[in-house]
Amino acid sequence: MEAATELGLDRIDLVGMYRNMLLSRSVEERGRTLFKQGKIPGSFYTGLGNEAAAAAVGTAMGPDDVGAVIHRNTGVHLARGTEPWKILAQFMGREDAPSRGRDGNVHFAEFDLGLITMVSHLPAMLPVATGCALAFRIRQEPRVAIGWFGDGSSARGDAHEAMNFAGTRQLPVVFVCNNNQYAYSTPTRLEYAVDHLAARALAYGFDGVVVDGTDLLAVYREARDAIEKAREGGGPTLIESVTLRLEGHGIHDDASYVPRELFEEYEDRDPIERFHRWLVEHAAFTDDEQRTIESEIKELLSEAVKRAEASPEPAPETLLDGVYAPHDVFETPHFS
Amino acid sequence: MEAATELGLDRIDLVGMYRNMLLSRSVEERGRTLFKQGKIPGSFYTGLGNEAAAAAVGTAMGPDDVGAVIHRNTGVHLARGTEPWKILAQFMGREDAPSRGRDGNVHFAEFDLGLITMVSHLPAMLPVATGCALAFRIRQEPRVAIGWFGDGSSARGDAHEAMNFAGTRQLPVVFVCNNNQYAYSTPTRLEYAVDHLAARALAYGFDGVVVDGTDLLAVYREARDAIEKAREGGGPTLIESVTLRLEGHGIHDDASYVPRELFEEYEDRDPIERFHRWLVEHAAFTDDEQRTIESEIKELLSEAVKRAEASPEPAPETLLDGVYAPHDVFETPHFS
Amino acid sequence: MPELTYLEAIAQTLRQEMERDERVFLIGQDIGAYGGAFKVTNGLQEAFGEWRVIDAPLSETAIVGGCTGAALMGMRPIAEMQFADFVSCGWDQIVTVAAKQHWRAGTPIPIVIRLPSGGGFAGGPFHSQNPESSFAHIPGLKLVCPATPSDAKGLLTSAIDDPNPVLFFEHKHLYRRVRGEVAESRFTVPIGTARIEREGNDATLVTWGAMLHLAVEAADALVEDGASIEIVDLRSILPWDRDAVLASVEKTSRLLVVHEDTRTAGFGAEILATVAAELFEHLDAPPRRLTAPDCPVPFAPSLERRFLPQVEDLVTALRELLAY
Amino acid sequence: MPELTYLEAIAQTLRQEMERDERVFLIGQDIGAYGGAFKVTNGLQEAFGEWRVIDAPLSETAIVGGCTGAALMGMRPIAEMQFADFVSCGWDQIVTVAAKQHWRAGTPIPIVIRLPSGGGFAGGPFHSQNPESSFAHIPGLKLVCPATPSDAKGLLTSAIDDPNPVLFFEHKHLYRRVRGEVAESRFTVPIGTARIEREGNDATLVTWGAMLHLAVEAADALVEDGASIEIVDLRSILPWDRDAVLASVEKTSRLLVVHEDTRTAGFGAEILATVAAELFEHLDAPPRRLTAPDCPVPFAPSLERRFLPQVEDLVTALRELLAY
Ligand SMILES: Cc1ncc(C[n+]2csc(CCOP(=O)(O)OP(=O)(O)O)c2C)c(N)n1
Ligand SMILES: Cc1ncc(C[n+]2csc(CCOP(=O)(O)OP(=O)(O)O)c2C)c(N)n1
Ligand SMILES: [Mg+2]
Ligand SMILES: [Mg+2]
Repeated sequence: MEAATELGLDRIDLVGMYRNMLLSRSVEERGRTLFKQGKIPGSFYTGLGNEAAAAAVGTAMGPDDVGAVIHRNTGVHLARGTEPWKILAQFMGREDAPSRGRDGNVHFAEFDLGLITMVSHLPAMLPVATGCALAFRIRQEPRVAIGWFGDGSSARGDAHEAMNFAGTRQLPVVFVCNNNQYAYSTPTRLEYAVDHLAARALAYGFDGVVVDGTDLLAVYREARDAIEKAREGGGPTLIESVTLRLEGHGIHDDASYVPRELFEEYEDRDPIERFHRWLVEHAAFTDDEQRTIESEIKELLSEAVKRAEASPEPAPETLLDGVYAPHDVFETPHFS
Repeated sequence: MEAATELGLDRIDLVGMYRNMLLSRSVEERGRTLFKQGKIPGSFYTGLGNEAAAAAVGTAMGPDDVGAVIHRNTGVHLARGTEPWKILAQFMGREDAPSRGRDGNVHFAEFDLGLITMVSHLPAMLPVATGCALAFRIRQEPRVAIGWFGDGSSARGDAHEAMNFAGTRQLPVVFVCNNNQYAYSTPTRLEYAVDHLAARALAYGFDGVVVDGTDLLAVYREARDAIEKAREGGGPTLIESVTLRLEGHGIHDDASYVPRELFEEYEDRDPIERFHRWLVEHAAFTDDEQRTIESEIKELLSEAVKRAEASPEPAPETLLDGVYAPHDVFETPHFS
Repeated sequence: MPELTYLEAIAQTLRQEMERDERVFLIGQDIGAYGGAFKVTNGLQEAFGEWRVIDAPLSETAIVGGCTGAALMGMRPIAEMQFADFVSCGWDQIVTVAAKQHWRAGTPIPIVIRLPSGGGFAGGPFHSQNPESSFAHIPGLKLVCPATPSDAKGLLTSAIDDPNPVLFFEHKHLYRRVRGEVAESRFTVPIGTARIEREGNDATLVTWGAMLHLAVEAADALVEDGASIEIVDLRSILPWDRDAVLASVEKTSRLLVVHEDTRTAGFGAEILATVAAELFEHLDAPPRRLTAPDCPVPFAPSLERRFLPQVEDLVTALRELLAY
Repeated sequence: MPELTYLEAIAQTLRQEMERDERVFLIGQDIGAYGGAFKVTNGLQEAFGEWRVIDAPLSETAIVGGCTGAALMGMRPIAEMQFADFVSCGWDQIVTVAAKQHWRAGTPIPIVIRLPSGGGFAGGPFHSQNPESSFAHIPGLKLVCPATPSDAKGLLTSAIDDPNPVLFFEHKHLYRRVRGEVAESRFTVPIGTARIEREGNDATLVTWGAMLHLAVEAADALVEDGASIEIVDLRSILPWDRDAVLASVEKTSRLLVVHEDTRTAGFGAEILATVAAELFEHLDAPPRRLTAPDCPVPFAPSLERRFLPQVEDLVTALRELLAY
């Protein structure tokens, strides 16, 4: 527990993050089932293997901080308070989903909870995250923006421009790389030619750190430090969180291009099991507690499925609503 | 002379590069006069202060190497064999100019001499240079591509994507940054947050070097080494050549935003004078030789002005020629 | 009312809006101490400090994306492209992120991108373009192209007020050449509303930006022929004022669209297509376009004269239209 | 002749051209061992090695710019965008460098960019777009949109032969749904030539890509009304076959353009504008467009059905056109 206490985390926090990871995986597993049942149109993606990193960074964020999420970040949504039924409704393209059926699968975020909806084009939201940080800096607010990206998307110009600009102005932004060793089928050696993407930070005038993304507390520590540093005017940090994508890119992909040994290497580094072991060892986490959480999640999810399925398909005549924001959009209490 | 001999340069080479610098400055000065006389439409840019870097890299290139030039690179054109009258005709927008009046000022290159015409959008030609190197690698040819860029344009995504891709495939390309400390009015501290852009190379998996761009032989050494390394399969290099832009961004700009002290600091680092001193000291360069070159250049330039002025303005009815390359374009002996 | 140049009208608006609304800030290359490539922002950094007039690196993507993020956080960013041409480097951020975000996620993106555009001074292929037509195909964007100092002020104010991404095409050739009365106090010109520059009965000429001034000259010339030309200054390209154009053509039965941008799939096509579909019964002559030809903007003056529509070309086109 | 799917026709062409011409190479994301997101390049890396089938980083700008450079050095590069939508990230390299380089500098840029495009499977706003209209405004580019396996082969062969940058829009929805006879040996279909899918006298329907198949269904339905519809499969958008369209409309006197891309400033506008200007005397009804509405492509099937033109919509539009 000491390591955790040092981080300002009490047992409730720890179990909360553990629950987040379990819930995250359960939501995604339920999504997979729904997809196979033909209830989710289009395609389907999960963050299998990224649960610790998502839960940790999502939890380390302050209440007024904002984040530009990407796919593989279900735990971030949960940490900020998105209800599971909304995520399932999103996958299913329903009217009450965050994107109201206009966009699908992982392309959503609840703005009221401080998250910003991603576009597919990776990593186009990094300049946007930098822009959020710019607003905080201009107004001298103690707020921080988080921008996520993947190992693959690090290759695009948007990553560079966002980081370079953030560096020149030492903006309060933390760049979090979910390095899961693959971009679709492409291994990192074809994406970049350095050992660690964290090295990029040095070229932009801020710090870069590499962290084992399967180790929840380690990620939490780095995220918290980076966020607090940014909040205090210390400028950006690039956190490279190394994991392995534990399945294919999407549900259609069997990941046969990933060497079996690599999967084996990560077998006992499943972030959830790993933190479960830690909790048992250091926080006397009991089987009873585990069962309680599991059954709670089970119930939550069957409720979620019901509620998501109860949400109607978007009405065709609403198609053109909101192509333009109306003039009084900022006067309405809730515009998301 | 020893330093030069070691580099494989004999006296003729050295005087040749010196002449290149003098000619480069003279062509640009003549351009300035023509501009003031109203004979050059649009705007006018020079490479004042960059003469050594341009001459050195242009000379270090092998005959089959190619380069994607930028503005400030008059000496590269001269080193590859572009005749001064063509440059003046280019400035004037005449029919016999490399761009035949379609494009202006520095937007030209003679493809037959191994150079590629820049676009304004900086540094959009870096991915193109990487692509040239890719062709060489695919065909296993011992050729090298050079891609130039400025300190300011290093901030754009194109620089990143070009270098990162070149790194992953260890392509035979040398990236040369003409770091003249300003991007238009913007000082480097607002362009990037590191001491040296050469540091970027480390983030891309190849070497970066910083060189004093006012020291002709130093630049030559780095360029030659990098080019030969690339030719032998050693991959890319980023050369950061540090100079000072000795006047405004263009002729309309008085550079009043550059601190006077900075100009003073560079006063005795004028690359041409500096190499003149070196030649006198180490190669017994005489006043006679100087006078000969000067009068030769003078004559060359008055011929050049005449020839450029004799070239007609492009005929309006040719406007649409070449929007599309004709099907047999590759069968014609010369397509540039 | 005081007379201002087109450029002064823009500069005055920026200053007024910054004074009025703390959320407004400017970002672009060399816009601070230097005052911008065209000096539109001259003096503003001195007045508002370097966190409200921000010198950006050479990074159009970071500039546009940065504006989007700042807007999401409640600011009202105004970006300057050094030349409109360079907006191609921010294309993805504009069309993929900013244009679609409200429809997809319900979050408005109130940003303004200022684009010094247009040719006429040997700027060549990359300092002379009018890229409005490419963006006109992107739902979610608003595009304005003021032709007069007063409209420049009124439309810029509206653009800043607007909760959507607005591309503000300011024609470089008008900066110092066009003067006009501009009310000192704040006012708006609604986006999406055309202006009847001059009433007429014999033909409708629809145009925007710098071409408006050629249209006036051409219409003057036609007066000698005894013809009266109605000139519709479209002002906004997205949304465009269909009603005003249709009403005018319904009256005159003849249409000529003039634009400085190139022809194929240029915005003139949309106007002709709409008029042909909607006013089939009312047309007395085929609707016509007069535009730049399909090639990059040339540098050499001899070529650029040929490229840009000239007053004589307008006069000829109008005469042909009337003679049909 | 063997029957192939649309996808097989493309795959076969890539293989044949690579066998025939050493200068041809492929570059894109996940196109190597994985065979591409749609498996179009399956097996090609095994056959030709990793320097002829190059897995690129997630870098559309490096891919397009890299192709331009390689083309300048004598190669014949073919880039794959993983989805057509992502071409927005290579926009500047295409419109600023590749499209203008021959006109500006005399150096041809023979590159092909393959763009899996189109909707119909809940791909949402970023995996369903038909971005051809934005590019149609850029002189120097060629754009092709094959609708059949045979045209896919013939046009891809022509694209590879062409000394200009060609954007090859391959419709994802056709990949495995459309089969047809395709000659085994190499052949070309000229870029810029439309194909009369079916002759008719009462109206002309111009379309391309996946919409062609809806057009056929709609025309079949109209047969019951006793109406004969001429279907022009445009195949190329830039250059487009004005003569074929004008000849057909001159015969039928009625025009409907159908496209999957959105309406405003979509390429349909160019066709209507041209027809209205050129065939004013020949039209018996206003020229019409049937297109997707002006919004992003929606994800939810209920919305996407509304967004995409449906056979019923075509039938209704044709009936209205004929009834005029
Ligand atoms: C600009 C762009 N090009 C291509 C794609 C298609 N694509 C979707 S995900 C993906 C791989 C992303 O890899 P990475 O950034 O490592 O994230 P991961 O999926 O591995 O978490 C690709 C190529 C895209 N989304 N955006
Ligand atoms: C994408 C893009 N944006 C803006 C410009 C306008 N511009 C022309 S030169 C210049 C400064 C370039 O600085 P640097 O790269 O350092 O080259 P230098 O002129 O100092 O040699 C700018 C901003 C441009 N050419 N390209
Ligand atoms: Mg990855
Ligand atoms: Mg510079």
